Amino acid sequence: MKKLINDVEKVVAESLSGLAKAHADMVKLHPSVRAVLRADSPREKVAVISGGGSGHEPMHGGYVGFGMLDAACPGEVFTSPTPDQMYEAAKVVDGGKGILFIVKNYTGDIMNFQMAADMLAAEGIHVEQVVINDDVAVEDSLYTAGRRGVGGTVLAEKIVGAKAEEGGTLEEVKRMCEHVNANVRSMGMALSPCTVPAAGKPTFELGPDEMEIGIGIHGEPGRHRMKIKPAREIVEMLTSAIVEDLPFKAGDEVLAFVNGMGGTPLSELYIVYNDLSDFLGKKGIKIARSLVGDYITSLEMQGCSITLLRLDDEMKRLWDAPVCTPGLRWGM
Amino acid sequence: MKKLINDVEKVVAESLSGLAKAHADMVKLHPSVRAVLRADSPREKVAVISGGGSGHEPMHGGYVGFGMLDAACPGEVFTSPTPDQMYEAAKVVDGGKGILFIVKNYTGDIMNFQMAADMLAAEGIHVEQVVINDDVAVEDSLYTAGRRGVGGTVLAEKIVGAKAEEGGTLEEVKRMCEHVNANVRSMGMALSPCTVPAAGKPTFELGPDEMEIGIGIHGEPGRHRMKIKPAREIVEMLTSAIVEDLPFKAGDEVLAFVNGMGGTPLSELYIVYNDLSDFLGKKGIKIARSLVGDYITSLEMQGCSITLLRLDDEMKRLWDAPVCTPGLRWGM
Amino acid sequence: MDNEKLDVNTTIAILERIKDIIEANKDYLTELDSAIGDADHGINMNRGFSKAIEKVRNNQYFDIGSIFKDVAMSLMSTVGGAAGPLYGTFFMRASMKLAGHKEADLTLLAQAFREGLNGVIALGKAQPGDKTMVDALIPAIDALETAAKEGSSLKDGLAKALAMAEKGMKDTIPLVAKKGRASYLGERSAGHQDPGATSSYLILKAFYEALEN
Amino acid sequence: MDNEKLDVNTTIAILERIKDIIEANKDYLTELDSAIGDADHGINMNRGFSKAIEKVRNNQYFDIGSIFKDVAMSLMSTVGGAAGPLYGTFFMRASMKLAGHKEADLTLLAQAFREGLNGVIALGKAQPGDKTMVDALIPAIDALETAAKEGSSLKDGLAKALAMAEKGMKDTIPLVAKKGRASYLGERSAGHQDPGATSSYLILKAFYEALEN
Ligand SMILES: Nc1ncnc2c1ncn2[C@@H]1O[C@H](COP(=O)(O)OP(=O)(O)O)[C@@H](O)[C@H]1O
Ligand SMILES: Nc1ncnc2c1ncn2[C@@H]1O[C@H](COP(=O)(O)OP(=O)(O)O)[C@@H](O)[C@H]1O
Ligand SMILES: [Mg+2]
Ligand SMILES: [Mg+2]
Ligand SMILES: [Mg+2]
Ligand SMILES: [Mg+2]
Repeated sequence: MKKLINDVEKVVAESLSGLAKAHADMVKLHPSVRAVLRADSPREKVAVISGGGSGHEPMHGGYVGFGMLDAACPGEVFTSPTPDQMYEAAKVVDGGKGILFIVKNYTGDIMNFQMAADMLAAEGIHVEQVVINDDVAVEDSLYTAGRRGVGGTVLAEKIVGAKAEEGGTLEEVKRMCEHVNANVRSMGMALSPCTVPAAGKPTFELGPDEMEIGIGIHGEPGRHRMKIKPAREIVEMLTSAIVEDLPFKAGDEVLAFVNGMGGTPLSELYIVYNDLSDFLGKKGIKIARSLVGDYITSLEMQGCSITLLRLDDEMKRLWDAPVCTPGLRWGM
Repeated sequence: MKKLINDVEKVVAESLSGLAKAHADMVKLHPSVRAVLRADSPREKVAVISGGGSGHEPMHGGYVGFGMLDAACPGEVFTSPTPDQMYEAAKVVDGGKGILFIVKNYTGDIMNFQMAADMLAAEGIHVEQVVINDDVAVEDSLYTAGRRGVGGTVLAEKIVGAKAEEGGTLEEVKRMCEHVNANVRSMGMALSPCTVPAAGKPTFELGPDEMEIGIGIHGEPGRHRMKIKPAREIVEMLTSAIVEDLPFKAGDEVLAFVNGMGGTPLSELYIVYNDLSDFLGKKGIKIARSLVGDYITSLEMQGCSITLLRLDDEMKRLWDAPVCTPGLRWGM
Repeated sequence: MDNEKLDVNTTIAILERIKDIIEANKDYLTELDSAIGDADHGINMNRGFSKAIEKVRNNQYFDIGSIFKDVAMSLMSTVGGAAGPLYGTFFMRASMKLAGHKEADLTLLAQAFREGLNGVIALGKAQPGDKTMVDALIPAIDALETAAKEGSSLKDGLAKALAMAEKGMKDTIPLVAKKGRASYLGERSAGHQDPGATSSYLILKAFYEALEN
Repeated sequence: MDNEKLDVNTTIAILERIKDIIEANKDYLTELDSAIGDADHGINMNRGFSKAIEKVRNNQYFDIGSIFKDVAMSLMSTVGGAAGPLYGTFFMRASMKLAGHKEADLTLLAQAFREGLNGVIALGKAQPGDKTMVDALIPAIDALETAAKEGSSLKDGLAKALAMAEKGMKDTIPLVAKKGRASYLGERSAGHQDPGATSSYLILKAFYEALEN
């Protein structure tokens, strides 16, 4: 295992410390629990809190700041955070207007956030939760854990953060988050696995000419393994599944998001975006906004995911609204 | 070789096409030669042009836009661009106030930019050139190719671009570029090599417990190979060489730039930044500005580089000035 | 230390044993989780029980319920993932049954474990056969109750529970996961033993082995 | 086609041969460059000569200077890197000497190559022994001039030049690079043959072999 780290036990702590030092104008760390807080919180607005396992940087800590999250609670690498983190973070950033938890759909995340919500409710703090589950690679069913929350989470955090920033009520902010979730679909693939520092070896093996389709963001294996293909065909596979699922239709305006898994050069993500643009063009789906880069990663995994969000005017306005976080910034 | 590409011959073209489509508000492609141009050029200001081999994305194409470059000329992967690219790009972005070429110190880059400058001079267009050579890993001497241009190039392009944007004359813009170059030092390392798509295999081999110190950005091997060490010791090695070279002194204010080589997770770069902050703190060197992320890469190479720029008030002001490019954005 | 009753000292000895067994099986559990999950189960469990034993070592106890409660709180705030709240709930619900008791016989222990299991099922909503820890816990706790009714000794009761947990654990191998991360794999989850069922078995093993000495 | 003089047809045949040899040695040159450079020399040279031959095939020529000039322009605008301007300059400067000539004998060819070499040295400022293409070109062109003075045939002259180029190329192996990317390696550049010296040798080889047929 080759990593730029000092101690497998300290990767999360030292990385957060670096984040806070590099962006002291935007974020600070909670004094006792593991949480990234806005440097200027609390303010009189709905507080938006997210969190989840570490290893997906810049998500979530890098999305704390003006116009996005008020707090992020990172767990150990690929491990859900614990309820005390969300509980303590919420107590700091609560501005009296209520709190929205944006939770990715994983058993551990759901349970830990739920426990924190219960603890806060017991103290009279109003918490609402929205669970993001945009991964079309996973079969959805009442009797399984359901779809994972992946790339759509980044878009939800941006748009919902803007809604809270402009003064939306908890009810409105929650509804916007559900609205984004209802209109967003994603699917990912990997050329190589990743290595959890504490585990010391790759989470799965891939042959030199193999790729894994339908990968999640936790180094968990995907649904199909196949011979590696040209980018164009990979884009077609991922995007067909996404488009058919919602379904996206000719005339729809979308935000097209090509995400890198951490170890993929940006130049390759632009090749993928180029193919995605061609593919959607042929279907008559119009790209109105775009995002290309490493925004929700799996450590050093090579691969990408594609996310499409069907846009309406309000989502466009909220997407364009100023945001100032370590990981996403424009308009200020 | 595992890459998200369609055709090794088309990686640069398709990647540029994706870049231009994803950021049509900021950049466009030259109709005939391979060059990325500002969407809104030409304007009445000094035009700043850079370029070099591809494979370092977001550099340089991602730095075209308000407050930074007017044009970027990408060569094939790790191969200098050809004179016709700079010549044609300059003819489009020339606003009558002269042109500055920012050139990284590589034999090929120097010669190709020089040829373009000669061609433009022959047509009465005033071109000045500054060669960036900030890599302390390379022994400098009159009788060798001298030091390479690496991470300092990104900082130079931002600061010099701001100087041009605010109306500096060609002479002033050039002087600022030389000033940045005189005050910036860098050094890099790699945990793994990278693979030029057209070559199909890694540029060098590293054992499972080895790292390479003093690496460049072209997959060329570095100066020392050694057993892999904790991040803290790597930071100490790189930063000691940097600090002693200028030298940086207690009381100096610096911009601290931790750069990822393309395949390194952001979380690890923050660990490196954390160690760098500790190291500089002990030396009494004050970090006044920071930059952490993948800004000048070597395809999918794992590793990092550290760059320190000694700041004065004008450089700080120019660094903080608004910039709006695909790869670097704030203030607008 | 009494081998027929679970008193404070025995309970602490059991926790030491759990910690040792989990530590010894950290890589094994993580490997199981890397096949069908995200390669952290052993790491998470080891972190949790290391913290739990630290807390327990640094406290004075007058009832075993308080020990279980401290373990629950430690697991809840250090394990994370799915296993953290589930095992946290298991020990928390069990601790409520054990609260105020200086010692527990097989009957009380079986009741406490049943409470714990009910908590796990209420929280995680796993059905038997979903390929989770529940598949080891249900047969084990059923056996514990039966043994208690039959008047078995504490040690014999745990021996029977352990045997059933082992069987339940092994029976997860052919199952297709319906809950937790492994469920994302669909059919590909079959052929692998569930990490959580394995850690449940190991915890019961620690109970049994600590009593054996 | 005349084997004692370089006429238009012979020159085009030589270029076809250069293209073939460079293509056949593309991986070899790239491998040499990956040891001490950035693994692109074969790729760059192959791209350049493919484009050059395309251009030459699509044109009508009445003097050999124009062929050399088109090759120079193609290399300059397609090779990039260090080799692009250097070989571009070599062919450009040689083309100036050959301009207007329907054919060249050994003496004229030696003069043209000398001009080309001078251009390479003026641009790249490499000294002999710096481990560059110059280390193959200097002895080769020295030999070409000597042969011309001695009244050798074109073919014999090129044979001698080729032998010297080969020696110069091999002699780069122990050298420590002082110019180009390989110089960043310092002492570690020793023990590897210079890619540019190798491509220079291959180009001369193509001249010789095309005349042999
Ligand atoms: N809904 C559930 N109910 C019961 N047990 C579950 C449930 N979901 C997951 N588990 C158990 O948790 C184990 C995984 O734990 P762990 O790896 O620590 O958490 P995570 O999956 O969050 O990484 C699984 O092997 C399974 O036994
Ligand atoms: N200053 C120079 N003068 C002469 N030849 C040089 C010089 N610098 C480099 N070369 C030659 O160029 C070759 C490398 O060419 P190439 O790999 O195409 O360019 P780059 O180094 O830009 O990738 C070297 O092997 C060397 O022979
Ligand atoms: Mg986990
Ligand atoms: Mg090159
Ligand atoms: Mg797990
Ligand atoms: Mg080269």
